[in-house]
Amino acid sequence: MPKMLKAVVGNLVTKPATRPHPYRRREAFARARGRVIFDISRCIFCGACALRCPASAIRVNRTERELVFEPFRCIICGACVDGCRRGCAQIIPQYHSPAYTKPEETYRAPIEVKEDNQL
Amino acid sequence: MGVKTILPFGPQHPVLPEPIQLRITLEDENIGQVLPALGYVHRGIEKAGEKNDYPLNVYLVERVCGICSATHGLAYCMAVEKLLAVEPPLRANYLRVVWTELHRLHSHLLWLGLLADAFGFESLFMQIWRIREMVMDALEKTAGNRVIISVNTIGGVRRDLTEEQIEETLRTLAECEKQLNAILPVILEDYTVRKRTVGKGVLTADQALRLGAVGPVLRASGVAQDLRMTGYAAYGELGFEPIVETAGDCYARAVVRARECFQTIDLVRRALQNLPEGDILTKPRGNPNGRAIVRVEAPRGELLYFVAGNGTKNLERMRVRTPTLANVPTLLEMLPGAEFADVPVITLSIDPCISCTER
Amino acid sequence: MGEARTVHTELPDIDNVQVVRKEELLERVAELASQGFRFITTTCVDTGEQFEVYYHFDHQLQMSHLLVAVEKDDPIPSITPIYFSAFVAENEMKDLFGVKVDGLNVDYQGRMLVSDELPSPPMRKPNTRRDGDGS
Amino acid sequence: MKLIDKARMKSPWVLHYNSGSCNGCDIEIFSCLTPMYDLERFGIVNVGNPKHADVLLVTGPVTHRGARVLRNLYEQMPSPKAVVAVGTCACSGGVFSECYNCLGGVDKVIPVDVYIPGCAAKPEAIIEGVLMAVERMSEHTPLRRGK
Repeated sequence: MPKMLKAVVGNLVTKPATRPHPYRRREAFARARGRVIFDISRCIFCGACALRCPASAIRVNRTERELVFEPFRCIICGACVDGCRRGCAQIIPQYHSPAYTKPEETYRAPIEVKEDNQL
Repeated sequence: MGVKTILPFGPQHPVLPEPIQLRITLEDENIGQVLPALGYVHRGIEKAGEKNDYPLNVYLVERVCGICSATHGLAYCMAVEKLLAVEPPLRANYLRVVWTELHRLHSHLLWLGLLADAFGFESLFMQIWRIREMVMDALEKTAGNRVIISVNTIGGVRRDLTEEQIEETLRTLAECEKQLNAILPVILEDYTVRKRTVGKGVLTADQALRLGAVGPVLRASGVAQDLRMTGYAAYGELGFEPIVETAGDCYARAVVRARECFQTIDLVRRALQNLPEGDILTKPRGNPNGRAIVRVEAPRGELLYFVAGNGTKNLERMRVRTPTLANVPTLLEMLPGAEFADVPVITLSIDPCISCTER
Repeated sequence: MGEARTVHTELPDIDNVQVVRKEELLERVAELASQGFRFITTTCVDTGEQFEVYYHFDHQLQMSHLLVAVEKDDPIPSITPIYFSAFVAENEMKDLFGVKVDGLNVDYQGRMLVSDELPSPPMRKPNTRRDGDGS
Repeated sequence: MKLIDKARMKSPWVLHYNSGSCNGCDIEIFSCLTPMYDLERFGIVNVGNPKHADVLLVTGPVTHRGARVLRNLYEQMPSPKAVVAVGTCACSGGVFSECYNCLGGVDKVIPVDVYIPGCAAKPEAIIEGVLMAVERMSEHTPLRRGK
């Protein structure tokens, strides 16, 4: 036990190791995998991300031009980001915060010029 | 002859973070027979591995066990690489060693902390886990996630390290080593710790081999077997000597793991300092066909992957034999004769990982 | 009990595999045990027609394998009299594939891992043998 | 009664159950209790007895055998109580949602109050989640008690 004394006294004089989390938020590390977001303006609805998702958290409907993402099913592995050639799927370091419900995120393509002409 | 009582230990028990049930037959305070009841964490990953495409399985097998996920990913990737005849680049092999060893370090520290907690030595538990947080931060900074780091992929690794990160990791390791040097002698020389572990749960070398023990349990019984000796990934270049103790009791297992912490720090340091330049990924082609077996050394011991492919995207069979599964039978030999109060310490001494065991 | 393996030679395969008949299995296992081999595990592969059961052993980091092919309804002898620790692996085969294992020392009745809610062994594939009379 | 409610909000006791997770989230829950994150700042204590607990932290995709234990634990806990699903597996099953022995999410078995996504959930997220659960418990206390 005397061996421990040095550490104990050391702990008394050094500042606490605790991160005062909810009061002062820590900047996420730059390369951390926090959550997946989609930049839908770049999406061509090829479905490569949906194919590569091990948890099948992404559904792509090509005809409706719609991408449905379930953040509460996503395991943040980054396989979709690796598979996306358009840079639509992205990973940001900030984690997804907890929630009372688990909503799906639906991304729709912005209305295109072609469709404007038809209208 | 006392009264016989059958006592269920678990599945939800304060000492065990994981659900396993030990049905213990007691005669007064002494243990007669032990029967493990498993199945609380069985998910069916082997079956899911046949349904998925083979590249997706990497993410699946990493979730066999959160504590040694890097090792699972590595073993699976190595097995598929064998079937596809893909050779990962040298730099990828070194990086694999770095991350696998960092995972081993955090796993061993976690275990030492839990051991201290099992004695009721809470201060030491806190100290060790504080050191462990440094390793977790290093993992998050380099690999992107704290626990399941998902760095392995078929043909190499998914992330590269910059010079800056290498420097930073080396600094973290030096600090970690300094603090461990202050703490670990306490756990190894303390009167209370010795009193609770020396001579408890003795396993001789013969018994260990006969029961098929692996990893630190086997090495604590005096058998120098560590799969890193076979030189997979970059262990061949880095050179490796296994750590062996001869007593075979709980104390020897703690010593093996404590010494392995320093060895691991040394391995990571050498791998980072000698990191060769080059690519980190060889693109795999085709579909796996044939059968392959790969064994790697997980923090808890030998991990075996048997992979059979049939030329399609889906595997025909993926078999995972995890180290804890091999160590569970040793419990049935170590526990009988011990006192009931020692059950948590002896059970912990094999470092049980139930989610590994049942998959 | 014909040749168990149909793998072409040019494909990657496991070294050191000995194909044995199930009658001589215990004998060969005992032989390995006397040479100081450590039992690692068993692997069952369902080929559709029959079960291929691999027994993996290790000695000084060198692996050695035995391969037994059995019909789906045929029992295989348990090696637990020789290697006590094999009961975990053999119970697991019984759970997942429904392999019949004779003489297990600790028998969980096929419910070690799999819970009672699942009616059939989950990893067993339907019998693809043309003259298959079994289920 | 008010005083007890207040005390409960000041110091909620948590019970942790692993219903088939990969241990990743479990060790992150442990990390929360250790000096770096230190849940005890909020008076949160990890207990082993369900009858002492206010908040149930569940990890894992819930296996068939685990579901029985989970339901049992939930029923043993005194009201008011809150359930927090920690990690993607507990929220929806994640990678294991199609495995044969998994039910796929805690909410298939017991009602869940807070979902914490992440694989594995970050300790910061777990802290936030537990605090959210406590907050909700304080809002809904009369309801849950059936008044």
